[in-house]
Amino acid sequence: MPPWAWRMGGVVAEGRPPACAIQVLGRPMESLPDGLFIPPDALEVFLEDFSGPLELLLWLIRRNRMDIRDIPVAEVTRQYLRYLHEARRRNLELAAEYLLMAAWLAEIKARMLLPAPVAAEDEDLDPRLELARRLEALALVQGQTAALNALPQAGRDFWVVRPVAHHALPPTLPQVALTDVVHGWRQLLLDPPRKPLPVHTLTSAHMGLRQRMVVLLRICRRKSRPCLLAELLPPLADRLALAVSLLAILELLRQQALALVEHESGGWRVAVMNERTGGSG
Amino acid sequence: MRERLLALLLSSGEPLSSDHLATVFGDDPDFAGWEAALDALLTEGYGPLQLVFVAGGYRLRIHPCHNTLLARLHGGTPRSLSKAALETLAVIAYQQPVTRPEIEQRRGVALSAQILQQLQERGWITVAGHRETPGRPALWVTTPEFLEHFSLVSLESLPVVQTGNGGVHRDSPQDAAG
Amino acid sequence: MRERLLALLLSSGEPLSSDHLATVFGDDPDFAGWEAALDALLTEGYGPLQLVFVAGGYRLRIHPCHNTLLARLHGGTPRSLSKAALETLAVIAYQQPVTRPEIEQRRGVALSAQILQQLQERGWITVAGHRETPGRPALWVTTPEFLEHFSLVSLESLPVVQTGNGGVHRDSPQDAAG
Repeated sequence: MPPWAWRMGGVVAEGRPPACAIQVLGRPMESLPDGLFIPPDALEVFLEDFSGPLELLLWLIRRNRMDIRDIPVAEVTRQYLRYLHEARRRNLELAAEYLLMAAWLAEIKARMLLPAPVAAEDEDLDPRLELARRLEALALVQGQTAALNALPQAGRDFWVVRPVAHHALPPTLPQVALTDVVHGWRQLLLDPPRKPLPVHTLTSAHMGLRQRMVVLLRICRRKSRPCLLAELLPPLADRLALAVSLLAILELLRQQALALVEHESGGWRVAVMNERTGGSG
Repeated sequence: MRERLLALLLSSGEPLSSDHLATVFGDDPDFAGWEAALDALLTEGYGPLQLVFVAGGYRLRIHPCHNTLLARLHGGTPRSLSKAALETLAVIAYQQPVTRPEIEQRRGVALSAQILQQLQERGWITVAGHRETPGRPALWVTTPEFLEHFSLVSLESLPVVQTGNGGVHRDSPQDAAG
Repeated sequence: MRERLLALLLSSGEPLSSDHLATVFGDDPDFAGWEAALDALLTEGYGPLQLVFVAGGYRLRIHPCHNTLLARLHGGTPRSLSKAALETLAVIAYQQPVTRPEIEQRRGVALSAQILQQLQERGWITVAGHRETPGRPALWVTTPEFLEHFSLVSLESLPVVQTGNGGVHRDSPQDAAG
């Protein structure tokens, strides 16, 4: 398996070469693979796939089976720079962070060359510590990502039941007891409205609906031709009389005593229902 | 085969057409007879599920016999009926068939269409026809669901409200109501 | 009773908790024994249906024996998340509540707003508030939908990932991470 292949699945944990199991103090038992061979297309994959310099570094450390807490800085730096160099040679755009990381590595390397101050046994003074912390944090995130991705996922490992439709549901019934209805009725019987609603019974002479219907029908018969609506409405009438006339016409239409007929000049006329207009009613 | 068909339908958020199902099943002999299984599902359903053909495809639906229960899950909290709605229901129950103007007259206030609609949505009242007078007003009556909800055998078993002579009001179940 | 319970579960797009079911059933004697029916469903399923306890409630799934067929219907592989998005989700899941700068620090790389938006659109993360520090950065947390999608009962059931020394972080012995 080429060294970059396990990266290409998009999932961090999958396809990790099984050879990594054997380690002694961060040094593998077998010989190191030819770590610095960079396959032709790998770099582009790397730069696209690697989230940043820290990840590239972590990947290098792992591929060399190094111990995060005891990084051979010089070797890692050398490899890291090789990748950067190769990337530049191919005119790949490198984010500034990659160069920043290179600077950091160089700084660590330099500090490690300095003579250790007194009480340098203290681990806290190891210049690699901060880098190790950050690499471990990233390694943890990667582990968690792999663990998350290994969980059964909807649409991949199982399918949920989509909510099944149902008929229109009866609305939640109000909390009403029969006694409430009975009580309501009793109240209405006991306390009839003091002031009944005005009821429009249309009894007065000029408003009588039935009377108006008769009049209208007579007018239509007399004209013996289809009439415009305006011709049928009483002239100079008040709003109520107009409304009653209109209602009367509608009622006559509904009872099919009158009919709407289309006029040659366009528009509609009202006509008495007979053999001639019968078809168009 | 029926279970496989159900698995497909249950996992799909939209109706599946015969063509779509045919594509999924292909002519794999394992899936032979899916059409027959589909027909069986259409007629028999499966537990609380019904299969219906809508919008050019097959979709599952929960049998309406579970509606009341589903309403408890999906419906809001039940509210009580407003006084206006209650009185309207009372007038319709005792005076049916009755028109809207008659209800208004009885209650002495105008009746909003909303109240009738609300009662209609509850399934308690319905229009039984129209009075043959100008305007043909709708005639409102109570429904069988109304009787059922209030555990009434028939309209005759509505409690009698007597206003008698000076206000003796008594509920006597055996007497006929107004 | 089993069918009634199924009707409820089938009509619901999200897990139903025991408490919710108890509210729906009330202490109506008609629904007595729904707990037993629930247990039976959990162990036996119902045809192609499987009942699981996830995200704090009960949810129906299609039995995995139908997975091959379902993959045919729903089309091969689901659109998978980018590595960056998955890592971001992992950080949020394990470290919540967490701010964007904190996510960036853990991953060692800048985080595009697009990734947060993408995860939010899937309904897996949401803003739970703001850290009361200068800038009031948003605090990201995962949603119940996240739990449901990843088959988790609760956040406590996220797999434990240990930081061994030497940088090999394992979820389980055969599952070397990173």
